[in-house]
This record gives sequence, structure tokens and C-alpha cells, in this order.
Amino acid sequence: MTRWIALLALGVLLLLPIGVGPYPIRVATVIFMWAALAGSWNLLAGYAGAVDLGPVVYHGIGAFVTAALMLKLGLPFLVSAGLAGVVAMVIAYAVGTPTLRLRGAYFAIGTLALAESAKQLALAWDRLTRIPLTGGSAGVSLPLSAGYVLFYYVMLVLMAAVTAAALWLRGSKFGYGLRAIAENDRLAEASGVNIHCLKRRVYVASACVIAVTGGTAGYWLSYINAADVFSASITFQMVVMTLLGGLGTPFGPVVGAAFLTLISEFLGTRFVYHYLIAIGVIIVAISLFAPGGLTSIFALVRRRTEATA
Amino acid sequence: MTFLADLIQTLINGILQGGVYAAAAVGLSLIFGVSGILNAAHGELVMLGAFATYWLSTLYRIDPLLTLPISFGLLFVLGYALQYFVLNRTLGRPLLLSLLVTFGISLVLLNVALRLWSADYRLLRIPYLERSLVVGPLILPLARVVACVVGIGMVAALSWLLASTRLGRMIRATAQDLEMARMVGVNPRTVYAVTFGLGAGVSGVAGSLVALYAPVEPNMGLMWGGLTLGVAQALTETYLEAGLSLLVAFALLYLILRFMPAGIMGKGRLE
Amino acid sequence: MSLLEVRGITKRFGSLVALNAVDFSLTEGEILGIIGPNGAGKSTLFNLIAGLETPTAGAVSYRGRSITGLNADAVCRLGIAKTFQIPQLFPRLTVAENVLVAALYGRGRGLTESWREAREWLTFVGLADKAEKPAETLTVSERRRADLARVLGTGAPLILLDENMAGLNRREVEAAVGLLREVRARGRTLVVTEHIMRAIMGLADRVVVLNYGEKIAEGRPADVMRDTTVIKAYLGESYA
Amino acid sequence: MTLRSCGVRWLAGLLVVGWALTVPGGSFIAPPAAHGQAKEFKVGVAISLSGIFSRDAALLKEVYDLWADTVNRAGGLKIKGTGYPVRITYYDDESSPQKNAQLVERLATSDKVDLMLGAFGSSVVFAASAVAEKYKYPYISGAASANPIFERGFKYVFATLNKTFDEVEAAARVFSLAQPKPTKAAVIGADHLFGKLSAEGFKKFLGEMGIEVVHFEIFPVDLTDYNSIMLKVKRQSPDLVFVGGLFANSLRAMKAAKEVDFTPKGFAFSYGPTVPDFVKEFGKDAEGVIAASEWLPSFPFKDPVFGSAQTFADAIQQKYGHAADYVQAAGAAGLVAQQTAVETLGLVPPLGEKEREAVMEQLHRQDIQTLYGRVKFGADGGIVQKPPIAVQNQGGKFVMVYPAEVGGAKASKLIYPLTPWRSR
Repeated sequence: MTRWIALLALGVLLLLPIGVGPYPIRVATVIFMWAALAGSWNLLAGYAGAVDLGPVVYHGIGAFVTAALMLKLGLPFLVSAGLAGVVAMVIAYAVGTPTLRLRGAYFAIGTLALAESAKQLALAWDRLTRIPLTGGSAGVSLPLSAGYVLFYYVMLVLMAAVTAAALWLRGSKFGYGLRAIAENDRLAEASGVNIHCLKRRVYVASACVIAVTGGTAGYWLSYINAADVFSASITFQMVVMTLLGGLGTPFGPVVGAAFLTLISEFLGTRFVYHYLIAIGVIIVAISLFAPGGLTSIFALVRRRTEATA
Repeated sequence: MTFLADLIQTLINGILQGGVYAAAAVGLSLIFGVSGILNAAHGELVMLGAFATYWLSTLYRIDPLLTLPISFGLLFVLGYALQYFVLNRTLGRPLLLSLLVTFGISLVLLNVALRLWSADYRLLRIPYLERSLVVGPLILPLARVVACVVGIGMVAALSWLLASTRLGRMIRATAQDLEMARMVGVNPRTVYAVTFGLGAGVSGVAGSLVALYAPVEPNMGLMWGGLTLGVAQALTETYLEAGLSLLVAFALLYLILRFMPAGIMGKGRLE
Repeated sequence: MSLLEVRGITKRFGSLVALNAVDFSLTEGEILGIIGPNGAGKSTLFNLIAGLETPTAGAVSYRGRSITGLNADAVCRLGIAKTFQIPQLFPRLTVAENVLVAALYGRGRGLTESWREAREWLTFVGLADKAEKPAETLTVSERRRADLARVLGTGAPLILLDENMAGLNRREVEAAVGLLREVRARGRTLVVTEHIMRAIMGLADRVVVLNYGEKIAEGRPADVMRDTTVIKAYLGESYA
Repeated sequence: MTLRSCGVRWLAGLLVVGWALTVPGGSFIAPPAAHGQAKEFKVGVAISLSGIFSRDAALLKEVYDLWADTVNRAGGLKIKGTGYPVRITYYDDESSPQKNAQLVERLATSDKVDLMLGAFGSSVVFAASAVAEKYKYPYISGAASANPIFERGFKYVFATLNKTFDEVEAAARVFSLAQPKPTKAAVIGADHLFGKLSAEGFKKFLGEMGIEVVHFEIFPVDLTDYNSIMLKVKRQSPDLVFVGGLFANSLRAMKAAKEVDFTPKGFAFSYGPTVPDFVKEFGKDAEGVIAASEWLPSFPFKDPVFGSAQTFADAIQQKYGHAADYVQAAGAAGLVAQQTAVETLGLVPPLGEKEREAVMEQLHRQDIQTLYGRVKFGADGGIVQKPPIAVQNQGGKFVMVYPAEVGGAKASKLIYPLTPWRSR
């Protein structure tokens, strides 16, 4: 049942660009982009219980590596973005090995510091290494892309991949291992779960998706600079969207991304000066009345209906 | 000689900066330590404190230093109310939920401030603080010295309060063992509200201190709400190029966390 | 060849010596009791063997292979699993999933196989009816049994039970002792810490007595209980 | 499993709602535009009403509002004898390039505005101009001047400010008038596009003048303590100090100089002092600071929209209670240029793609006078032949001190060296 609805939704989304103008497609692309980013974060935080406050590192790496491969080596976009994903995986493996040994709040603050270091390093990179890569604060300008439909599909695939991964985690051996780690990492370890290895796999996989998303977003915007692509506000948005939709649920990030994007679109174009205040209030209200996220409201309604039926 | 003077001056800059940082940070960590709340609105509390001082001394001609207790009081009430009416409803929920709630609160506070007071930069003119103490080759801007001393004093006062008063014992008991605290008759909801009030008050005063020497504007929380890196930052700034100072500071922080976690924060409770 | 060899194992926490040069060994199929007053170092000893903590000095070997300094998960997969003094669970997984994780990872089986095993062990400890309940809803004595089922689920031949009977009433203790005998009959080797003497006396083939981190006696339970050093350790100087 | 399928239904529900909101025709998000009989020019702007650029963007928004008022009071844009009023739609980009690009796309394809106005902030303008280029909207920024924006071969991007690197020239060259002749200078710049470029500009022009740069440093934007940097500068005891940065950086650098009690003989900024808050906050301490600029109210420039430079400045003063900044004048010039192009071509709203293309070509072609001076765009969209000037705060007002004469306006005498802070 689940699978069918999800596939149906995917089918509709695949055909969407046919009937709709460029703007709704852009909004949809933005939603997919955030859903892919938030979904990647959800894999680690929601399933493996590791609250990463520095996922934006791979967003930035993805953006700059994609840009460098396109500009310096003249590779096509999709190849560049794919390779950027691979580069991010290698870096994530090296960085994740020591970092993932931090527990709880230390991991959160450690990754936050990591992200800030990465941003400063990216800003200083060209001056320090004399290898032009990030353009320092001047950033890097990319060629204008041909169309918008490409980005729509790339982001859609990324979102679908992350969501499929989350769905797969729910019933698989790997997923049970992760949930065990999230619930009680010492006990998981004592039960034979190699927690570092499992966490690292998720970390590396989510770094890959985040990097490809970052590379795609950079090309889409046609201009990147370190302060923007390594911005902590991207991390924040990922966290907020996931929590809003439902942490540790496969569709939570998608729902959160769609909700926040659409509500800010809807209110932002009507109440230009006050919509952010309203959104703040809405976020507070949702977190108080549906602490499990928006997806939990439906679960509740469903349970009630079943109880009365 | 100049080398030594430079070194001492650098350390002093770091300490002066660090005193205010410490005051700004202690509010954040008090709330996290006691109630387990990750306060995403911390920077906004600092900003509100700065505005409190700015408006009180601009509109009502109150001496900026005398506004500090008022700023504390206002922010205490705000913090108490936020915890009592909003955050207490998230008790017993996953920790990350507090991050979401406080993020919503920060959006509200920041944008209300932006609409009320616009994004203008405002600088407090305090003639008697606009001087520097000059000791030999060393320069100590008076406003910063005052801010630092008050900041450190406030951190000390807070530690005293936590260590030696009945209220402090209640707060610590609640932080350590909620069940136990309940059994001896402590109402955790009230304690959490008082704690958030104290944390907010201290953050507000930190903002007021910043207002003594730096511009006040709604977005300032982004800059001041963050991490406490005073000395490390200033040190690397003089001896390396400034562009690297933040890199080094954050890298240092990362290494410290990685290799000696217990040293910095005591017990991490984010699960 | 002995199944487990512990040689000169020492653990210091700062200036506190939790364990000081403790030796003992274990043969396959045995039930070894480890007794001693609170704070004698029993849990620390278990944590060191299971890889949850690293010893300051000394060595542990299992089936002739050194396991000192291995991570807990590696130790578990090699064949040593432990329960916790305060029974640990994955609170929001179901009881069956708790055991499932152990079977999946401790034993390294596939999903279908592991589900079957998880249910088998739950039936064995008498929790079959709770299999689909979230683990956090269990009572204390049920938690202990779930913890036992999880440890059995890992398939580890050597099982360390850390005060698995604490907080149980007399009837439950008897049932637990019977269950552990049955576990041994199924070919597992057990190391049991316990303060409830009665339980240990009827269960263990041999006991090791710890006091303030030192081994003060070792032998058959009945002999050890007549040892004056042991009596002193338990009851204080005046009773000796 | 309950949670699993519930998520799916949510998703399905959202999709339906999302579809309903976004499909053209029956929609919330894209309210159907009343095409055909539009009697007004719909003008769209995505600008930072919140976030880090909100202070600077507010100055630009003031000009846009003033323009709409002024034009509408005069009966609107005059096309073939008929007046068409303008209506501006603002969107908030929250200082995010991503969001700005999205909103520009909305303005172009869903709101179908006739004209677009520029945003503030180089990174934002980068993202926005790429979308504007795609949909063929002339995009005139009165506030973005970073050189790389004009190196992309776009046809629809224009700027009325000089490119950053050149803009600071006069603020450096003015010290050739100083007596005694300065020999040593320090240059510091904030690490963002504008700050860095202007610091590099200062360095280059000082080199040409034979003044030694004894300290050059680019510092991170997030820096909260400027005292350490200013102390390093002080230890070198340069005659001149140059700061490359936006308003906030300049404010903090000035404050730090006071705190470490260092008064250079000459103190120049790429941007900041001319923002009204600066002089207001520093009072007499701001006396004598030099800023790179391109315009002053006293310049003898005129246009049919705002009148003279002085009347524009008076209008800003009256409406918003502060002196006009040159970036505001540059913004106004952009508006005048676009309006002139539309009026010259006699285009009646709504403007389609072809009409906007014509506007773009007209903008490249035309050579007009505005309150800001001559506006003629080069092939890359940058303004040509605009002499940068240096202004100095003398008695609470900015006066031109370099070059000797612009469009007939004479320079005042440079105050040099500055009086130490402590003796003021």
C-alpha cells in the first residue's frame, strides 16, 4: 500500500513539468532540494541518533568541487556533481572516523565547530594553497544553465533516493542496527553492533547526497561563495524542516520541506513585512501541539478514526 | 620589548572580549545544563538586552550602567514567561524538540525587533566611558574594561547563587536528578522557569554590556549568540593573519572536543 | 584449555583503584559466581571483559586469543555477551526487536533467521506474549528476562550476568535460577555476579570473592563461605 | 505500520494541495494576472527586508518608494501622452541568494511584472541577475558594484555605481593634496566581495602614488573584535588608514580606532561614513573622515523625475529624516534610466518579452543626464565615465575634496591632518 502510494506520487511528480509553468516547477525544485538535504540529515539524526550540526560542510564541498570540475576540466554537469559526491564521501570517511566517536552533545558541538572551520578554510583556501578553487570571498561564477527542468529532475531523484533509503531502513538489518544505536548506543555495542562502522556508513552516504545537492544548487544559482554555501543557516533549515515534518520518519523531511517552503511562499507574498513572525508562531504551535512533527498529526487522526470505527 | 607589549596587549584584548563572551555563554549553558534546552533564541535574548539598555538610556536618560539591572529584570520576566507558558509544555519530549520551539521563538523575537526598530545601527554615546586607560605601552578601552569586569562579576554572582543559595541548590538538584527533586518537594516547572529567567537575564545583561561599546541592531544576535572563543580568537589574530583566526579558533575547539571532552562542558546530555 | 583467562587485570579511575591485579580462569560449561560487597569491582570486571571499558593493566584472553582492548561489539561477536546491572533496553523498539538486534548483529544472521530466533528466546524466558509491546512498557522483572533473552540472542557461548536477580522476590529468584540452569544445559558458560548469596550458592560451581578491587578468595561456594576473610569482608571486623 | 503509511498520505495530501496552489489558473501562489487591459506598470522587487542585508537594502527601498510616489504624483509614466502609474510589489529574500532567485522567477513568470528593480548585496544580485537574464528583464542595480558581476557577458544587467575596484580611486588620490606628504599607509578590508575588492583598489592606487603600504590585511566578516587589528595598524604608525568594507565594517573599524586611541592623519573608507547613521552615531569624532563616493547633493545635476540633486536630497530628508546617501542617488539614477527608456520607446503596459528586450537595447543605447550625473552604460552593463569622488565630513556635512571639480561643482579644501580623538 505504502509503496504504491509513494510510487504513484513519484509518477505524478515525474510528469509534473509537462503541465506546469516554470515558477511552480522552481518552487517544487526548491522543496525537493530541501527534502533531499533534510532527508540526508534525518538519516543520521533520526535513524542513527547522531545530531550532526555540520552537514553543510558537504553542501559546500559539493558546490565547489562541482564548480571546479565544470570550469577547470570542462566536465559535464552531471558527471561533475557525481564526482563531487564521491569526493565528499572520501572526505566524510576521513572526517567521520574520528568525529563519530564523539557522543551526544559533543558530537553536535564538534560538528558545528567543524562546519565553521570548513567555512573559514574555504574562505582562505585560495590564499593559503595558491590553488584557485573557492575564489575566496569573491566566490565562483558558473555558466548559465540551459533549462530548469534538469534541476527539477536531479533534485527529484535525490529526494526520492533519500526517501527510499529511509523506507528501506525501517525493515532492514542495517536499519535495526541504526535504530538500536539511536535508542541506546552502549547496549547496541554490547549486542554486537559495530556502531562506528554503521554510523560512518550513514554519515558517508548522507555526505554524498548532500554534496550532489549542493553541487546542483550551485550550478542552478550560477554563483557560489563560501560564506553562502557553508552557511550555518542551511544546517538550521535542514534541522528545522526535519523536526517539523517528523524526525526519524521516512516522509517527515519531505513534509517539513514542503510545508515550510509553501507556507513561507504563501504568507511571504501576502504579508511581506510580518510573515516571518507568523511562521515563528506556527513553528512554535506545531512543536507544542504535534511534538512528533506534522506526520504525527495524521497518525493521531488515523488512530482516533480507527478507535471510533 | 614591543614583542612583550604586543603579547600582553593581545592577551588583554582576549580577556576583555572573553569576559563578555563568558557572560553571553553562561546563560546558554545554564539553561542547557539544567533543563536540557538547546536555546536557538539565545542570540535574540542578547539582542533584546542590548536594545533594553539602548532605549532606556536614550529615551529616559538613564545612565547605561544603571540600566543593567533593569535589562536583567526585563529579560528575566520574558525568559520566565517563555519557559512557563511555552517551553514547559515540551518537558519529557525529545531534546531536539526544544531546538524547534526556540527556533520559532527566535524568528518571532528577531522579526518583531526588526519591524519595531528597523535594521538601523545604533551606537550608545557614553562620554565618560569613551576613554582608554593607558598603562605604559598598553591600551585599555574603558568601556570594554567595564563590560568585562561586569561580565565576569555576573558569572561569579551566578556561580555563587548556584553554589550557596537555597534557590541554587534547588536548581542543581533538579538538574541532577529530577525524580529526587520532585520527591523532596521541588516543583520542576517553577525551577525550570526560574532557570530560563536567570539564563535569559544573564544573556540580556551580556547584550547590555555589548551595547556599551558596539553597535546595537536586530541582527546582532547572529554574531553574539555564538560560541565563546575570546582568547583563542584574539591570540591568533595578532600572530596570524586575522583571516585565519576564526579557522584556528574553531579548529582548536574541535580538537578540544575530540580529545578532552570532559574538560569543557562537564556532562553532555544531548541524546 | 580454559575458555576465559583473566590475568592481573587492573582498573584505576584517577586515584581510585577499582580493580587490582585480579586473576581467574574459566572452563567451558562452568557456572562461575563472582561475589563481593557493593563497590567491590564486580561490574567493572564485567565491563573490562566485555570491552565496555579498557583495563589500566592486565590481559584478558578468550579461547587462547587476547581480547584486551577490543571494542564491545567485537568482543560480543567473538562470543562474550553481558547483561547490565540496571537492565538495558532499546526502549522504543518492541521486545522482539530488542532480541532481534542481538541475533542480527551478535550472531550475524539474516533477518528471517533472526526473527525466528528472537521469538524462540522470548518463549524461552517466558516473554512471548509481550513480544510486540514496546520494551519501555515492561516491568522490572520482565526487563531482566528481556535482557537475558537479548544476551542469549547474540548466540555468545560465554554469558556474563551482572546481578540479574536483583530486585526479584523469592519466587522469581527461584525461577531465574532454574532458567539459568537451563541455559547452561544448552551449552552456555556463565559468569554470574550476585549479592543474593542464596542464589549463588545453589547455582555456581565455583565462586571468586572480590573486596575493594582485590580477589580475596576463590573456591567451591560452601568452602568460601567458611573463609574468615570473606566473612569479615561481608559482615565487618566484629563478626569475625 | 501506522507511521509509514500516514506519512505517505500526508505526502499525497500535500501534493494535491501543492498542485492546487501552484497550477496556473486556479491558484493561490500564482494569482492570475489581469492581462490585456492593465492601466499601470507592475514593478517587482525582491530585496532583503530581513537578514544581514536588511540595513543596507532599506536605503534602496526608500528610493524605490520615493520614486513610485514622485512618479505617481506626476500622473505616472508618460507614454504617448497618457499617464500610467506604477505599482511596486516587494518580496523579502531574507538576504538569501537562493530565495531571491526564486522570487525573481516568481516576479517574472507568475506575477508577470513589467519591470524589475535591483536588490542589494553582491551575492544576491549574482543569483538574481542570472534569472533576470533568462527571462529578459533589464536588471539595474543601484547598489551592486562588484566587478565579477559584469564579467559574465550578461546583456540585461546594469549598474549605476562605478565598479568597486575603481570606485575607491579618488579616496586614495585625495591624499596627494595632503601636506606634509604622507609616506606610509595601512589598508584593511573585510573579507567579502566588496570589502576585498576595495581594499585591493586602495592598495593599487597607493602604490601608484608612491605611498608605502606598511600593513595590508583582509579580516573575516564575522569578526567581533576589531581592536586587535587596529592595534596592529597602530604599531606601524602609518599616516593614513584605509578601510575596505560595508557600513557595519566601517562603523566597527572607526570605533576600534577610537578605542585604541589611534588617530591617523587621514582616515578613509570605501563605504560607510556617508550612511546617515555613521555621522549621527560618531558626532564630532566623525569630523574629517573621508569616504569614497560618487555623488553629493550639491552637484549641479538634474533630471525630469526627481529634479535636481538637491531636491532629491531634500525629498529624502523630508520623507525619511536623514541625509541622502550616494548609493540612494545611484539607485534613483537607475530608476530614471529605466523610466526614460520605457518612455522613449513609448511602451504601453503590459510589457512582453519583446518590449523588455527593446528596453534593454535602449538602455545600452541611451546617454542621459540624471540627478546623479551622466548615465551611459558600457557593453558589459557597467556605467562609463563616472568620475569617482572623495568626500570628507566637514562640520557634520560631506563635501567633495577630490577631484578639484565635477560638473562645475568645486572641491573644498582637504582637512589634513586630523585632530586626535582625545583633543576633540
